[in-house]
Amino acid sequence: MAKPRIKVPKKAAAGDVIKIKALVSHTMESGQRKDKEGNVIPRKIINKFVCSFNGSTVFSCDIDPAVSANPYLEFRAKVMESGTFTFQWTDDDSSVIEAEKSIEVA
Amino acid sequence: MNTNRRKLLVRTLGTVGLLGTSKVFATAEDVEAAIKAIAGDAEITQGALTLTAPEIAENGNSVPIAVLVDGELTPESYVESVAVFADGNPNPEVITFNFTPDSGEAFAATRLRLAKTQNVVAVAKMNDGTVLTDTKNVKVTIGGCGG
Amino acid sequence: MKLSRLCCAVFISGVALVTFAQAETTAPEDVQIQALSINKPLTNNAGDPANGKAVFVNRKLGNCLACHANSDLKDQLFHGEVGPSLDGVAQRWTDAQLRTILVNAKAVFTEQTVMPAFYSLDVGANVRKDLIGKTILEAQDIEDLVAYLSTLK
Amino acid sequence: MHVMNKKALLTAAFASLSTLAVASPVDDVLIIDEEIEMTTRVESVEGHPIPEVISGWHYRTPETRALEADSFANPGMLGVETGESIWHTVEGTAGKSCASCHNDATVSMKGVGANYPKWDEKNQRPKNIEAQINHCRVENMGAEPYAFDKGGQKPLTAYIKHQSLGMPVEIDLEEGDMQAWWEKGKETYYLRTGQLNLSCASCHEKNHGNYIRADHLSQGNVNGFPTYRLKQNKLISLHNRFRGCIRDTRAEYPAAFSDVLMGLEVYTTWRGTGLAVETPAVRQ
Repeated sequence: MAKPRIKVPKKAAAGDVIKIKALVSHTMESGQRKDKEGNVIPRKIINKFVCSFNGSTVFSCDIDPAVSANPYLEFRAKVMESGTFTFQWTDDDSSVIEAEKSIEVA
Repeated sequence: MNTNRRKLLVRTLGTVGLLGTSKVFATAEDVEAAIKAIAGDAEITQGALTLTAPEIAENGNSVPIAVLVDGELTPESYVESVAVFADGNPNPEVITFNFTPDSGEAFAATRLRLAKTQNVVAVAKMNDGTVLTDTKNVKVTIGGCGG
Repeated sequence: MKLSRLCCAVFISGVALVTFAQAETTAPEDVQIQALSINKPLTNNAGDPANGKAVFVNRKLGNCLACHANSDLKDQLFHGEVGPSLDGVAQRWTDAQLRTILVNAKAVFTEQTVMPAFYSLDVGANVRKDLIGKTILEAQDIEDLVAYLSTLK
Repeated sequence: MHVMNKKALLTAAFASLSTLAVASPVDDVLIIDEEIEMTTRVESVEGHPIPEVISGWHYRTPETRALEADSFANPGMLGVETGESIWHTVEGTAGKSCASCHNDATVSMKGVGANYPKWDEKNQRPKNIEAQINHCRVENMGAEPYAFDKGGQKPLTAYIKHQSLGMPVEIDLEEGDMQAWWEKGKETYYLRTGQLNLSCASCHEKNHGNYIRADHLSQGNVNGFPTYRLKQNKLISLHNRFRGCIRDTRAEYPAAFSDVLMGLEVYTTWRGTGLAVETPAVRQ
């Protein structure tokens, strides 16, 4: 499986509102589809996404099966100091995909 | 015995869902109920929340949308959440974006699945309880020769 | 409401089966084309324009809307533009000519036309095995479509 | 009388109404990541029936076009990244990865995808990237060849072709019997198949720019394969797409990498000569 793709600027000025993009490889099986034998394919999606900066939550979302495969998210964050963004995607099976990105704030 | 007419009838009935398995879709009422659950008794207003969605989605499997509430977010005044609903999908819920004062700006974008042509509705809830909505109709194309 | 509609449909289909028990159809290989016309209807049951409209729209049957725009179906999104608009088609063609175009458009528009032959075995190479010897539409579909198209004046 | 009818019909064809207001093809410029300007319209090579070759990108909606213009947003890039990790993965009895022989793909594979299919002297037939990968796997790595669309075939092919992003497609028909395969491919391109009796040309040569129901028909150029298709939400290989199109004519469809489809790959690749490699393109 591909690693999550995350785009965070390397540098910013204190007080800047920066753009963050995140894309993770996942089929987002909706639970609405049927296989060739007509059996419902069980739901298996990323249901939660959390982005934190230096330990506190910046942005999060609760995700339903209507979000496309390979879920894409774009959002903003206001940065006042250098630090690390952490990203967590939680699967229906409770497994968590994690990633990190650092930013230097002048 | 001519069976053509019978076959045709069966096919025609099948296509309108009498004999075929028909999917059950959410309705505008389901979305209204969901909004009511978020808003409670608060007045629902429009204007400061903008939902961006294509007029025509080339494929319902991946429809880009974005939400934006005007203004900078501060600890005193910020957007708590923007929930997105679709009134023609099997389930009306799509996604809920949760913001904090550290979000800086209440902007979020994603891609969603739309089962057919329908309305997409965004509902923003401010920390003071104010509720905003915006709606866009998205026409979902239905393929060419192969369907 | 839904149940009563279903009952109604079943009732009509019962009547239809009785009525059409004596129906005669012309097999695709027996269809006579003279001067771009097929004068004799393919079945002895009068065409049903309402069903013709359904066949026109249905993606598994005529799927005519894939290639032809038709203002009569404004409620349907996305009309194709590979073929001409069918607005006023009944003023341009007689029923017998419309029947020919539906049966095998090549007989009217030469081999160059991309319009499929809907009631002919004059088809392309390597036809899917289960469709060999079968036409896209049945004789009654064609008659219903002719009846529908003849309303587009 | 009949002549008049035909005239009326033609006039009506030009007046046909469409609920989709997009002009066709769209006048726009594809610049990936505000950096790589892509050749998406080019004068066609001698002998081509259409004067200007146009990338399928021009036939898509603004949202789909934007997805390809941003390599981060392009979900096909997830496949390319998977391909990159396969490139460095040791497989087979020889204990080798692609990188063991070819080192840095960004250097060694640059231009490769723009010039395939090439002539395969040993097998006396054209080889595409997929065939070359399998050749390496069997002969050099001691690994099993990939079955069609299985294992790492699509992502690795996408990764290799992506190294030629922006480079013009050009294949050498002088090599071996390439010309004969081009001829075979041309026959296939114009062969009307199935109950619907359609050829590739019926849609992609005679009707590109027209809508078939909601689908805006392109010229069917192949410069973006493997392509991320929104319909399936994954990378789709060229031979999968060939088969899908032929299937839609209600015909039996040839096996992937069969002589028929290899000829068609040679011919359709040639038709797109001069277009920039877009792999992974994003389509509807």
